[in-house]
Amino acid sequence: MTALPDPDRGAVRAKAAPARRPSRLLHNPMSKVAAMPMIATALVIFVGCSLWTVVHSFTDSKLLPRLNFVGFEQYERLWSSSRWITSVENIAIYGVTALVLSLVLGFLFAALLDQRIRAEGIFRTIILYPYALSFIVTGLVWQWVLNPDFGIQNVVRDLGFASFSFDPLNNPDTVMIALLMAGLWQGTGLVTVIMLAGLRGVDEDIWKATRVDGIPAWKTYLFVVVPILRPVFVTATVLIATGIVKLYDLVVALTNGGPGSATQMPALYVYDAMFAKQNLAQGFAASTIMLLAVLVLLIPWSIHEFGGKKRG
Amino acid sequence: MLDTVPPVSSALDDISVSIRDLELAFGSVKVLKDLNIDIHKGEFLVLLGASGCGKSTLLNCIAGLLEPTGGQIFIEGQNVTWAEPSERGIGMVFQSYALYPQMSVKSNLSFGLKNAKLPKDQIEKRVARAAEILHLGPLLDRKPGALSGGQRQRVAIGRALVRDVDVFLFDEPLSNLDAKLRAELRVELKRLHQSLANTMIYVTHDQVEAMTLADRIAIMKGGVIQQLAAPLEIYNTPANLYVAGFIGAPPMNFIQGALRGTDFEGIINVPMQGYGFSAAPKDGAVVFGIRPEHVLVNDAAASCAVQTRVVVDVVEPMGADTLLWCTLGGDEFRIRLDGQTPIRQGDTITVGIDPARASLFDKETEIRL
Amino acid sequence: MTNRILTKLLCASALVAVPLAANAVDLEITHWWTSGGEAAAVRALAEQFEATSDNTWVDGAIAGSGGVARPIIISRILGGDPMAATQLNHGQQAVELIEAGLMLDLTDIAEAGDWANIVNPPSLLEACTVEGRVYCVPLNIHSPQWMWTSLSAFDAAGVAPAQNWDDLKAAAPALREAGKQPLVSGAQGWQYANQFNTFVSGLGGEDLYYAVYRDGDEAALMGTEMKAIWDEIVITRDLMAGTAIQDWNLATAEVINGNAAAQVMGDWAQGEFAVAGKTAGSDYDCIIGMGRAQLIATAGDAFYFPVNKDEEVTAAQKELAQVLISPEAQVTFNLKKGSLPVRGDIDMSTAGTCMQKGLAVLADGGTIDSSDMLLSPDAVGQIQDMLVDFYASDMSAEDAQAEFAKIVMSDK
Amino acid sequence: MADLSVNTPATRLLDGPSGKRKRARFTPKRIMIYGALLLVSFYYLLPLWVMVMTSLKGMPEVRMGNIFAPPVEITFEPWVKAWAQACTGLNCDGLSRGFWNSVQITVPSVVLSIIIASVNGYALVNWRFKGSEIFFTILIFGAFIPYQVMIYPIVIILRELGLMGSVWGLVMVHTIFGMPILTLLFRNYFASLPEELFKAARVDGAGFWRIFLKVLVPMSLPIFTVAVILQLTGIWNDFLFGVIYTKPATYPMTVQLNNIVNSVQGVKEYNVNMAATLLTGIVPLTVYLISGKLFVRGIASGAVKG
Repeated sequence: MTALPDPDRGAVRAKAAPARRPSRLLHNPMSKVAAMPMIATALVIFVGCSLWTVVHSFTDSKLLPRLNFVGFEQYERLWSSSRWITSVENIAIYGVTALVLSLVLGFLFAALLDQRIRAEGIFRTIILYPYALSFIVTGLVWQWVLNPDFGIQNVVRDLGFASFSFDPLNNPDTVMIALLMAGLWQGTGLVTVIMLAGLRGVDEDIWKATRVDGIPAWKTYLFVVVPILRPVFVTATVLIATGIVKLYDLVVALTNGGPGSATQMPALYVYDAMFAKQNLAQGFAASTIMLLAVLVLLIPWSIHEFGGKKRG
Repeated sequence: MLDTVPPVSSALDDISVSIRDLELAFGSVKVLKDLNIDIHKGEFLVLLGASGCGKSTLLNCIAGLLEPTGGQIFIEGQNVTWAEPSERGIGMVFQSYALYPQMSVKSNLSFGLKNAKLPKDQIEKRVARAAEILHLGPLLDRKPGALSGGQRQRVAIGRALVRDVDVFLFDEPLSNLDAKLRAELRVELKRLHQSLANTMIYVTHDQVEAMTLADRIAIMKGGVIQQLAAPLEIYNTPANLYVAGFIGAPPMNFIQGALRGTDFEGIINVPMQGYGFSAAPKDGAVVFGIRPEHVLVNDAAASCAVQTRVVVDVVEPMGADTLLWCTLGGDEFRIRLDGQTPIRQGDTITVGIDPARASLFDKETEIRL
Repeated sequence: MTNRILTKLLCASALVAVPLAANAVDLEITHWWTSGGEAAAVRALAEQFEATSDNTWVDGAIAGSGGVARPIIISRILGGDPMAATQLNHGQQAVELIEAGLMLDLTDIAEAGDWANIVNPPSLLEACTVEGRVYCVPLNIHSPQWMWTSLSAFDAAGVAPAQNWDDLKAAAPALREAGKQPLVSGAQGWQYANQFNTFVSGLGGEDLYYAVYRDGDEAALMGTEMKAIWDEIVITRDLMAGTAIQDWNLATAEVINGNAAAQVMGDWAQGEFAVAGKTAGSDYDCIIGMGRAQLIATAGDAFYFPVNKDEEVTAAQKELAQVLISPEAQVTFNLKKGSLPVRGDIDMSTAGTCMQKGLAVLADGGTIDSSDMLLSPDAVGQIQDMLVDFYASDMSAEDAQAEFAKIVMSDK
Repeated sequence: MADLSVNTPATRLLDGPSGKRKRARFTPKRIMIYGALLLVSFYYLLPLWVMVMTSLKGMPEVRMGNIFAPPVEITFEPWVKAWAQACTGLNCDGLSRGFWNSVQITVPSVVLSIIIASVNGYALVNWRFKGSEIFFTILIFGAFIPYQVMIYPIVIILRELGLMGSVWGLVMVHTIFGMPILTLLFRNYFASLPEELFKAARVDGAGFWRIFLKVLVPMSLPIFTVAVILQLTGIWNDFLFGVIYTKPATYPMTVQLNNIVNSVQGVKEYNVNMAATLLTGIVPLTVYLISGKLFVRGIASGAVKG
C-alpha cells in the first residue's frame, strides 16, 4: 500500500524551485530601483556632462555652446597661454603642499588631542569651527588679518619690531603662504577629526605592547599607528584632494588670482575663459585637462578601494 | 637583561616577583585589596577568577601599565614600583596579541631591539634563536594578517623572548582560539616553560588552562586572593566555598546542614570521623560538599558508610565519562561516572559518599573546617 | 543650424506666469551696480520707470561686475526663463545672443524715438545694431581715457601739477624724493588694459587707434609708432613700481589722500573723489588722453531685453527701453552715476567740471569706439592676461609688442 | 603547607618607592602638549576674534584703530544695518531678504540629498549588484569635477525637466553635487556595521525598505549628523548655484552677502561686512556646535571603510 503523500503536510516548505534561475537583472529589483537616482546621477550628470564638455572642447563655442568642430585648436591655445601654465604650476605647488600639510597637521593635532587632556572637546571645537564657514568669509577675514596696514604686520610693528614685514598678499613669492594659511585654517579641522576618530580605533593593547617594548610615544605614532591608519589617510586624501582640485572660491575671495598671476588656479582659468572671455570651448578644454589629471589620480584610489581585497 | 644588582634584602633571594601589600583603587572603588604574593624563579603562576575579579588589573600592575595606589612590586630583587614597563625586564602577551599589523614577523620581533639600539648582529642572533624555539622560521617575512591565530600567538611570545626578559606575562592569550587549537597551544606553552625555565604569570578565567599549566594557582575574587596553592591541593582541599564551587566542572555538590559533634546532619547524615579537620570541630550550621566524580553509585556504593537513593533526571553521555543530573532534597545533585555506564534517565539509583573525599565549610565564614 | 533649433526650443518651452492685472507687469532687471553711488543712480531709473507705467521694477542686482553676472544671464536665457532686462557693456558681448534670436528687436521704438539722431556718438547705436535691427538701449558712456592727478602731491614735490604725460615723467624723480608715488594702479588686468588703451589713443591718435584695435593691421601693430608707445608703457612700469594695491578704488584713494600723484582710470573714479568731498580744480585735476589727443572712448553700459513670449512683458520691456533713453532718465542717472549721457540734446549744466570737459569733447565729436566694441571678449581677456604678465615681470617692449600684435591679429 | 596569604601578619613593605608615584602636575610633556594646543587655538581663533571685534566697532574706530584691539565703545549698529538696512543693489533690507530663502533652499536640499545618499550607501554595501561599484567610482570621480563646467549642461537638463528657476531645481542640483561625498560616508558607515545584523533581518523575511528603516537607520544617528553638517554647511554657504538656478525672489542669503561685501565702489563699511559674514555663518556654526560629539563619532565610522 503506497502511502499517498499528504498534500497539505508539505505546504509549509518553499514552493518548488522555478525551472530556471531568474536573470541577474531581476535579482532583488527593489535595490536597483532605490539606486536609480545614483545611477542616473552617475551616468547622466557626471558621465554625460563630462562627455558633453569634452566634445565641446573640440568646437569653437564662444558665448553659447555650438558644435562646429575645430580639432585641437583650443588645446594648442591652452598650452600656449602663460596664464594656464602658471595656474598648473600653482595648483601643483599648492596642491601637494596643502595635501601634505593637511595630513601632517591633521595627524599632529589629532595626536595632541588623543593625549587624554581635559579640555579635548573645547580644543576640537576650536579647530573644527572654521569648516562651518564659507570660503567668502574665510577669504575676507584672512585678507584683513594678512593686510600690511592694519593686520599682523601693523600689530607686530606697534609692539616695537619696526622692521618686521609680513605682507604675503601683495608679494608674488610669498602669496602662496597666505593661501595655505587660509586654506589650512579652513580644512584641517575635518582632517583632524577624521584622524582622531582613526586613533581612537587603534587597539588599546598595541599601545600597551609598545610601552612594554620600551618604544617612545612619537615612534609608536610614526611607525606603528600611521601604518594602521592607512585607510583613514586614503579617505582623508580623497576629501582633501576634491577640495584642492576645485579650488576656486577661496582664491577668488582672498587674492582673486593676484598679485599678478601668482595665485592663478585652473578652476579660475576655466571660469574666466567661460564667462569673462566668453570662450566656452577654451574653458571646456581646460576642464578636460583637469578631468584627465583627476582620472590619473583616481585610478590608484579605486584599485585600492575595490581591487585586491574583496569585501570580507 | 637587567644588570643584576644585588637584591635589596636577603628575603628576596630566590623570589622572581614579589608583590607586597599591593592596593589599587579607581577613585573610591578598591579593585585590588592588600595583595601579597611571592613568585619563585622559574615558577608558572596562574591568576584564575571570574571576569572582574581584578586578575588582569593585577597583571597590568606587575607590567607597570597601571600604577598601584599602595604597596610595592619587586622583580628579580629590584623595586620596580615606579619603573616604566620597559625597565622591568618583563614581556607581555595580550589577548589580542597586539602585533604591529603593518610590520612583518621579523620586524615585529626586532622593533623593540632596534629601538634599544642593540648592535645589528645581536639582533639577528636573538631573532634567529626565538624563531628557532617557536618554529617561526618560515613565517619571518609574512604580515600578521596572513598568520593563523596560533602563529600570531607564537610571534607575540617571540617578541618577549628576543628581549631575554626575566618574567613572561600572559593576559588570557588563548581565549580567542577555537577549542582544538587551544589544547595544542596549551601543551606548547607548557613545553616552552619547561625549556626556558623563565618565571611566567598567566591570567585566565578557564580553569582547565589553570589546572594543566600552573605550578601554583591564585584564585581571585573581588580583588582578594581566595587561595594560592598547587592545582591538586586546591582541587582536593578548597580553602572556602567559593573556591570549591569555582574549581571542577560540573561544580561540587553542596548540601546545607549542621555539625553535631563529628556527624553532619542534613538531607543525609554523614559520620565525619575520617575527615581531617584543620581545627577542633564545633557544632553549628555547615555546608557539606562532595565532588560529582567522588560519588559512588549502585554496587560501588555498597561499601560506603552513607547511602541514599535518588532519581536520575538527565543523562549526559560525553564518551570519556557520563554525567547524571539528579535531585536530592530539592537541590540538584550531580554525579560523574565512567562513559560506558548503563544507567538511563528515570532510573532510581543508590548513591554512596566517602567522607574522606568530602569537604566541610562553615556556613557563615564559608571557610573550610 | 543649432541657433535656429535653440530659438524654437526656447519659444516652445518658455513658461511665463500670466500677470493677473491687465498691464501691471513685474520686470526683473539684472545689473551689477551695487555700491553706494551706483545704487542711487539705479534707484532714480526705477522710480522713473514705475512712475511712468504701473509696472514694477524687480531688482536683480549681482555685485562683481560682468564676470559674475554673465553666467547668470546666459543660464537664465538658455534655461528658457530669462530676466526681463539685463545690463551688458557696449560691444560684442551680446552679438551671439542676438544672432541666436534670443534678444528682443527694438527697431520699431528706435525709429519711433528717432534714436539714430539723438544718440551721440552714433557709433553707440551701431554697436546695438545687427543686420540693421536695433537690439539694445545705450544708457551711458564711461571712458577710460582719464588721468586723475593729486595737486597736493605735486606741491609736496615742489613741482607744477602735470598737465600731460611728459610733465608727469619729468616730475617723477622729484615726486619720488618727496615720497610720493608718481603713478598708481591696481594690479588687475582690466586696469592695465584701460591704461594701455588711453596711451594708444592719447599718444597715438585716432588713426593709429583704429588701425590697431579695429583693423588689426600688422604694419601698424608692429610699426615704430606702436614701438614708441610700448617704450612709454615700460616707463609706466617703473613709475608704478612700489605699490601693492589690488582694487582700483584703493588706488584712487591713494591719489585722493595725496600719497600718489596720478592714476589713469575711467571717469567712474570721479564718484570716489565726490564721496571724499574733493573738488576738481582745487584738490585734484582730470586730464583727457594723457593731455595729448582729446579722444574719449565710448565704453559704458547698455540694456538688452531677452525675448519673451508674453506680449504684456514685451510691451513693458519696450516701455522700460523708452524710459532709459528719455532725457529725464539720462540726466538724473548720469549725474548720479558720474557717466556721460548718450543723448546730445540734454542740459547737463549741473555736472561737475570734469564731466563738463567730457561733455565738451563729446560735443565736438572727439569720441572713438571702445576696445570692447572693436575686439571680442576673448581678445580683450587675453590682452589683460598679457599685460598682467608684463607688469609682473621685466618683459621687454619688443616682446610685449609682438605678443599684443599676435593676440589682436588672431581676433580679426 | 597551604600558604594562606589571606591573613598574613602586618605590612611586608621594604624600603624604597611604594604606592602611587607623586607625579609633578606640570611635567615638561604636559606643558608641551597644552602649549602646542593653546598656540594652535590662538591661530584658529584669531580670525573669529577679528570678525567679532570689528563688527562691534563704529567705522571711525575701525579706520584708525588696530583690528585686534577690542572696541572702545561697543555698538551693535553694524549688526542691525547688516541684517535689515544694508543696500544690496536697489533693495535696502540687508540680509533678512535672503534668510528665509536660504532656509527654504537648505532644508529640502539637506533632507533629499541625505535620503538619497543614505539609500545609495545602503544599496552599495548590502545589495551589491553587478556594476554597483562602477557607478560608485563614477560618483567619486564626479566629486572632482570643477562644478563651473557643469553649469550649462545642467541648465539644459533642468530646462527639459521644467525645473529651471524654481527652488526644486536648485534642490536637485545640491542633491547631485552633495551625493558623491555623502554616499562615500554612508557606504563606509554601513560597511562598518556587523553584517550578521543585515543577514538576520533578511532571514526574518524583511524586505529592502524594512531592513533599511527598521534596522539600519535607527542605529545610524552619528553618520546622519555628519551628513547634515557637511550638506548644510555646503548648501547654506553656496553662492553660484543659488544665483544661477533661481530668481531674485528666491536668492539665498549669500547673494546679499556677496552684494554687500563685494561692492567695490564708495567707502567700504568693513564693520557691516564683518557683521554680515558673521550673520551668514551663524546657522552652520550653531548646528555644528550643537552636534559636536555626534559629529566626531559619526566621522569615526564614516571615514574608514568597514
